[in-house]
Amino acid sequence: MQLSTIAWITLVIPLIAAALILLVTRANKPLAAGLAILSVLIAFIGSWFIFWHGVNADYLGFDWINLGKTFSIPFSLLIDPLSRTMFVVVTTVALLVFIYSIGYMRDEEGYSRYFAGLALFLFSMLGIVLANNLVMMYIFWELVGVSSYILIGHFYTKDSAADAAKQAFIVNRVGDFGFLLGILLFWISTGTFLISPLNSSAGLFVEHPGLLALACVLIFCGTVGKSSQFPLHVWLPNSMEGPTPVSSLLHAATMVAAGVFLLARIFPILSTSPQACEIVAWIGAISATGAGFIAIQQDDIKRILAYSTISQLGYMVAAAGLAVSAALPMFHLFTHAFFKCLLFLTAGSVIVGMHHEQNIWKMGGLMKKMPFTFLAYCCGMLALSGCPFFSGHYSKDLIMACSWEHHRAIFWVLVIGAALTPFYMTRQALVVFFGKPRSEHSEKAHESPWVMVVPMLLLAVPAVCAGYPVVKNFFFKDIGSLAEPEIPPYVDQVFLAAFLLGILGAFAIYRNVAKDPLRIPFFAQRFYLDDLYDWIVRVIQGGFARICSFVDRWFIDGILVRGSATLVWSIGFALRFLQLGNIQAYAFFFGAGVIGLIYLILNVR
Amino acid sequence: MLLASYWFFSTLTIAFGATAILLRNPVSCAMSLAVCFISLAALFISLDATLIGIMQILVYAGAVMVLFLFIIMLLDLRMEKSRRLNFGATLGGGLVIAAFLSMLTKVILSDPEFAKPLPPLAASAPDNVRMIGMTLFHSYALPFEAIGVLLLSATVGVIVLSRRTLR
Amino acid sequence: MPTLANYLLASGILFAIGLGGVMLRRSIIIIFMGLEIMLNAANLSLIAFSRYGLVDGHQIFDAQVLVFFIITVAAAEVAVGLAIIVSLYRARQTTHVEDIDTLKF
Amino acid sequence: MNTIFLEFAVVGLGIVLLLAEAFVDRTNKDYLAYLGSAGLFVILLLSFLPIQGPAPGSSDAAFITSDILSVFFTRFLLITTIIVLLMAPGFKPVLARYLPAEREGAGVGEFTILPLFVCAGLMWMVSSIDFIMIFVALELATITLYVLSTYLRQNNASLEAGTKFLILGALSTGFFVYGITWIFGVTGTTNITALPHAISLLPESSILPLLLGIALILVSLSFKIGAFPFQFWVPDVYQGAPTPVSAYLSVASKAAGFVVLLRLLLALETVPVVAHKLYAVITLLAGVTLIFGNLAAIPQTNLKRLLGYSSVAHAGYLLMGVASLGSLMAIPAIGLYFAAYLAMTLLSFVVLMVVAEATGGDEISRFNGLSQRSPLLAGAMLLAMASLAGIPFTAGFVGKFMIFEVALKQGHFGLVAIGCVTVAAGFYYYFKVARAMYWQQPTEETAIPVSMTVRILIAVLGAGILAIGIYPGPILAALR
Amino acid sequence: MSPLLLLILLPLAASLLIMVGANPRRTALGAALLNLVLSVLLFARYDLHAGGWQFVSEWHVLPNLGINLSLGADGLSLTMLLLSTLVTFSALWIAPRIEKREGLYYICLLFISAGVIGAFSTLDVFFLYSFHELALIPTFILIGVWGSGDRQAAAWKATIYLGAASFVLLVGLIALYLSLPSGIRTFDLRQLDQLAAAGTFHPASWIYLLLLVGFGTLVSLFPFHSWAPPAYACAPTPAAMLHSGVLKKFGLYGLIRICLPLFPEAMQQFSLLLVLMLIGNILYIGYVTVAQKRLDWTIGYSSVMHMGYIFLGLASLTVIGVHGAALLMFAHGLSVAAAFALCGEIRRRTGTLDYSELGGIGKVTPVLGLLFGFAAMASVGLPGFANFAGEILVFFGATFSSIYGPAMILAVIVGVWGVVVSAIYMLRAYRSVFWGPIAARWETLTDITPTAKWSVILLLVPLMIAGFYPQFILNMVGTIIPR
Repeated sequence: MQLSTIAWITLVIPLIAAALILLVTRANKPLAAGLAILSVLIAFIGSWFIFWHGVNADYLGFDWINLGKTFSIPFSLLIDPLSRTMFVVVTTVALLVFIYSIGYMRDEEGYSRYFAGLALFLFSMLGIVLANNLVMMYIFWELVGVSSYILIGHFYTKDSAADAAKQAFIVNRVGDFGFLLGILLFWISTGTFLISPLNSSAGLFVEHPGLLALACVLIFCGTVGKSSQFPLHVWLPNSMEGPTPVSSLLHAATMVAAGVFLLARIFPILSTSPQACEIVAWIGAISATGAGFIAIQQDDIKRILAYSTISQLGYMVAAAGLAVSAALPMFHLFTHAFFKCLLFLTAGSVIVGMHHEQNIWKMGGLMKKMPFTFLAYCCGMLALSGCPFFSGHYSKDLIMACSWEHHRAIFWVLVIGAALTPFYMTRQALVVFFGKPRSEHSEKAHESPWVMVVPMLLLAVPAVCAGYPVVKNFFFKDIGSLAEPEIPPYVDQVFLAAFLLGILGAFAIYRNVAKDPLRIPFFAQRFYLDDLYDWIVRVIQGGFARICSFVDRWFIDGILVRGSATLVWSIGFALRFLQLGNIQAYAFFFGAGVIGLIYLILNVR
Repeated sequence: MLLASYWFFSTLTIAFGATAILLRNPVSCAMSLAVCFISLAALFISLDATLIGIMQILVYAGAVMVLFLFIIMLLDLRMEKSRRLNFGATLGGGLVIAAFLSMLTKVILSDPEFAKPLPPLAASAPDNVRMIGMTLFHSYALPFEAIGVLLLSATVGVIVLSRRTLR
Repeated sequence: MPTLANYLLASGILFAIGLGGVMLRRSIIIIFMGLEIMLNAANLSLIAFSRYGLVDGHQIFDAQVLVFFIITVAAAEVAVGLAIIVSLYRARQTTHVEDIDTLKF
Repeated sequence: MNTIFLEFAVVGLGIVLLLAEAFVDRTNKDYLAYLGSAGLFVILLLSFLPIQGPAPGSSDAAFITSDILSVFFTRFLLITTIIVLLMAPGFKPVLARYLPAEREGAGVGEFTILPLFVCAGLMWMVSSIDFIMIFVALELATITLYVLSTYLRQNNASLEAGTKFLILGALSTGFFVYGITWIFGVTGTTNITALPHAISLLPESSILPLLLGIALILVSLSFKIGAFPFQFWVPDVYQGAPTPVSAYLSVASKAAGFVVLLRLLLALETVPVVAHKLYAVITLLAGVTLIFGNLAAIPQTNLKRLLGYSSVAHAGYLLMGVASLGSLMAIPAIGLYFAAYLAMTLLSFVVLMVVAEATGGDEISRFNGLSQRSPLLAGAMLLAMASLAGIPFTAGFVGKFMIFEVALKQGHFGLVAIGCVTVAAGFYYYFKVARAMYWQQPTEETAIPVSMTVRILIAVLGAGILAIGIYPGPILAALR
Repeated sequence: MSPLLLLILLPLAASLLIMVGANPRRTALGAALLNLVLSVLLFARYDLHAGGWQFVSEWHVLPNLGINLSLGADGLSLTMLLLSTLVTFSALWIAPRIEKREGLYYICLLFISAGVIGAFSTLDVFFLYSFHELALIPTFILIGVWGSGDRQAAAWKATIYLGAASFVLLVGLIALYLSLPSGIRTFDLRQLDQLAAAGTFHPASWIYLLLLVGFGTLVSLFPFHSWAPPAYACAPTPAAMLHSGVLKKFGLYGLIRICLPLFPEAMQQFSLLLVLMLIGNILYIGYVTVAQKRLDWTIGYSSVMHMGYIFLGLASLTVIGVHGAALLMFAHGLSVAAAFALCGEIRRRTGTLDYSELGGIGKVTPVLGLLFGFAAMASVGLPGFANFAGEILVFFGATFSSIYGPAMILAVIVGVWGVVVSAIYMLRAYRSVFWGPIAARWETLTDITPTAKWSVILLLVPLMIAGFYPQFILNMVGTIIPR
């Protein structure tokens, strides 16, 4: 079998699974799950196979749209080092999450729907990864959006879930607004939206650096939406309303990673525009730190992780903005995929153990009751915090080093973020797993079934060692340089100090407390951004809509349409009163008419 | 002579025409109308239209006016009830009449042809009755036949309309 | 010698009087008389035209024939008209225009 | 065959039927209607034989012509009369109610026969080229129509309608005669075809009196066709007169008026000084007539009266065509419009007559739920209304299409703009009838019986509407 | 017999049969099915390589006026015919049981269908216009008799508005006809195109404005749109489907057929005007839609809004944009018909479409919810549905022509933002109706019937096929471009 065939099969098989589940096996739960897992397994094998072969190719599929010479949108797969690496990451994480889901979703409603959604999600993500042009990417980008909509809204009878799904979709669309405009702008300026030619088209923009920056920033809008960067980050925490495996998939290898992947995809052209890079870097840095601050005051176990995701994505985006190498953000994405997935799976395990209690202040002392979960959690948490010898440390350290090298201000902002991460993760660990049980549920908590535990433990391995140089070289050697820049030694020490400061600070504050000693409403209320957006949507947009509606109803329909109809009607109503019914009146009108007619005929022109 | 008769009869015609529509008693109106028509006939005759003048007296002053009077009597129409004068209508009607007359005058005075004196008739002026008869039955045979149909149709109509009960 | 204009003016005034009768009187009979006056005014004009517009010194008899037709038609019209008025009177006991304005607007 | 034969055949038919009515002792007078229409049908067939005008030089040749206009409208009038005669049997119950009859069927015979004389008069009118002949023919038709309008002499509405028609009609006759007088006085002729030559000989100063004459003629023709501001009799008379008479008035007598107008204009076309004034005035008349007819129809609640206003409105569209006479297609367009108008107006009057008899009134509300009581009647009425409003595939649409075409061709943009507004108004008031028939619930559920004659009438007229609407070619060809 | 004539006559014959007493539903469905099969066959039999007008036949009506009943189809007409027969069949199939005057109901629907089929298969502008008007009275009756809500007002408004607009259109068409030199005046599209292609025919640009207003009103171009939402909201389901899905496309079809080839200069000259109007459609109507509080009104307004995209494709005057517009016509026809079909199903079950009263019914009507989700996502422009392919082409086309002026750039930006707006109202609609906690009184609702389910699927399947592989439509549409 040819590689191209394998690649196509790998891409399409989840879609087929999704369709089959939807059409055929709605009633049969095991079959639905089996189909989904089978498809992801095939995809997993296929992706590794392709990765192993290490080919670089552009597999021409077919012209999705072909208008002759003038215009065509091809559907082709671009296999290059970047997509190969991303390919395996996605399928691997997905495989584990799919398996884990069997256990997690066992007693939930909409079992088949859930697996169909997952398969569709996987299909969409693979499409983004393999797309050879931006339009195709946009197509799958949208599909990712809708799959996330389906999955976040899985418990649609809950108002909060329904709202969160809607919000996620719409906020993503706002980002896509920019993305699509960016594609169009690139197309009109360079005549192409194929990734490879586009990346080498920098020469066309020599005269118009502003145009290039604008196009890049517009594309970046897509990332802001999908990767949940400031100011479009609000949907991600709310998306925790979905089932936890979904969150895990969303936050690790799919959806949010897509944004960063997009940046890596257009990195060659992006990096030629300093202005665009500056904006990208700052958005990333602001998100990294801002989300960290918010995370330290959250009480929901999954929301804390969600904000940490935003924060980590901020690192990746900032890394892309440093314009060093496409590998830099990808490396952090790679390590983050494993440990964040792991963290969500453990959180899911905790939630199942806690009978769907998610408030960390109702937990406590779970270490003994859920030992495996705790073990896996520790791996993830330390990796996320940037603890040396854990994967997160390597990737984050590299980003810090590069930012020191290329952009000192960004570095200092990221350092603050680096201190916040261990702080809130330690807080979470202390509150959830240590101390005494603080509720009935936490007293009765139990370890999860094996089908959930095994994926966690399997994931713990890459979470620990994904950052090691061997792994790094294996996966990233072709993508771009990941060499440590020449930096003074104290930079590393600052980074390490931030880590320690975070951990120790958390220990100092959160050891053996029953409720949160810190009260910072500004952080707890997420900088009031959600309220601000709520206000904008409700008052500004709603007001505008109401004004439009009012104008439509009373001016256009009322005055212009019904008004003119009424006018005609009234004229008719008035005219008919000429018809007095009295012969003399008629004779008079007749006479007057005669006078008028004679006058006209005698005098006209 | 002709001028005098013109002034006399035309004044008479107009005066009685006016009284015919101004008087309140229908019978007086009808009588004025009869006088009006007779003086009109005189005008006709003074214009050498003898036959028409005679017909005018026979048909109009005779038959038609009798019919009018007959109906007025039959319906026992008395003085028109002195209803409130509709000032607006009167004013409007007056204005229309005034405008009509002014335009008519303007038209009549505009054409010098109308100011020419009475041309003399040819010496061998043919017999009026004979000529009308010739014209009517020779040139105007078709309209004449049509008028016959008209009279037939009108007769049927009048019968249908005025019989007390239809058979 | 009276000119053609004299006759035309007289006829015009007569016509206007007839029109005035139609427009101003309320009794249908009188209105009808006004209509007859109008027709007669036209006749006067016709006769005048016939007398003044000589062809080879002969009157134009076409005009007189037309007058003949007009008189005949007028007679028929009066007959039918009066029959209608009689019917109206029988049904409504009125010949006043103001009483017959139920069909309107 | 000589064209005069046709008119005399109609008159003869009328006389024969009068005699039959007098001497045949039958209470059911329906046979008169059938005989009359059969006779007219034969005459209609005869009209398709080769027809010549009167021999040149004969005395009739001065009065009568047999050009395509006259032939077309002669047939038009014959068809109209046939249909109106066939309506008469359906109208019997109303006659019986409002006539002081000694025995059953009294007065029905004359009601059936008089239209024949009207028909003859109108036929003479459409083929005459002399004002005197026109006058006589017009009076023959009009005076008989006075009688027919007043026919229900125990019905106040009919009497009122007749009286109004009489007074205003006579008034218009007065103006007509006065107009002929002036034209004759100035030009020395009453012959329309001789007019252009006579005018060309006139001195400049005589134009004013001539124009006065033409204006007066125009007044009375406007009255005949129901153009604003001489339309006042139309709604009242249509509403009050017996339904077949209203139908006849609205189709036949209007058509005859238009033919005379057309003849006058066609003759004067070669006289620019008069023609352009006439066109300007007719354009204006068309505009105000369109506005009045359509807009004043909007608030109407009585269908018969509404049809009166609609007749004024259609006079407006026709005047649009007349104002565009400069275009070669104008006369075919007007003819087509009339053919359409015949079918749709007569169809609506036929249905109206049946429904009014069954429900006891001719308000639009009487049509409520008609589609449930008689789908046939409702469908026919819907078709008629659609055609009147100008929906494609009906005759009314091609009529309007052609009229708008010639009007645009002649650059009457103002008229066309008014036309668009008034068409919209037309949609409203015609669809009011459709609404009553289809949306509303009937007050009673019983089916309305429809006689075979009426069924045939509906079928023929409906087929006519559709046929003209889909394939108007022959009619256009007949007038080119 | 010409297959196209058969296509037109079948519904008319069926309605005749119903008039004389055949079983209304079965007869109508039979005719519609035959039509569907026939149009699919025609679609498949069309010779793409030859292109141009095929299946041509002609009957003389007024030859010396240049009016002939000539039938023929190219790729675009066949696409629209396919759309028409699909929606007709689906609409007839999904029609609920009618207690009284069932015959009239189906006759009206069949007339609308015959009208649109005729309009899309004629080569003569006169008949193009005429066939379209065939729907006016049936719509009037359908809305007035079987509608819901304030149906009478809606029916009045739509009828008068469309009637008036179509006369404006007629005047424009006549003016176009008259602007041909006399002697070669014709209504034949083929000859008009030839004349335009030869460059000898330059009609005045005010005629274009008349046509734009006329066609535009039929398509509910802002600000001539206010008839559409109430009419759709109040119409009975099949009528709303046919009207919004198919009939409305007539105006666009006319613009593509007549204005694009004959008025290139005028379209250029008034492009700013058109762009402003379509921005009104997208942005302004988009936000009006956001403010709606009922499902039927939301869909009604959304259908008005989406017309803006099609106009954008036309206004771009590029090959890409016109392809996009044509594809979008097809796609929108199917998706909005499906949306109205499901909307009707919901109304039939709940008796209300008010967001404040509904909620959570997806729990008891999962299939209905799923199908509506598909329809909603199609309307939102999700990839996988033809709507997306159309929109993206429109955007590319508009972007291409944006080099000519800032107005087009604005139009592109607004257009892309409109995608966000449509997501806002459509997801809100979906969330308000199907998601959230379910009220007790809806617990007993039954799910969609198999009939309704399959008739909606019949619409959604071609929509998705065209979404996955739009080329099969685009190839057909491409046959109008060779000029």
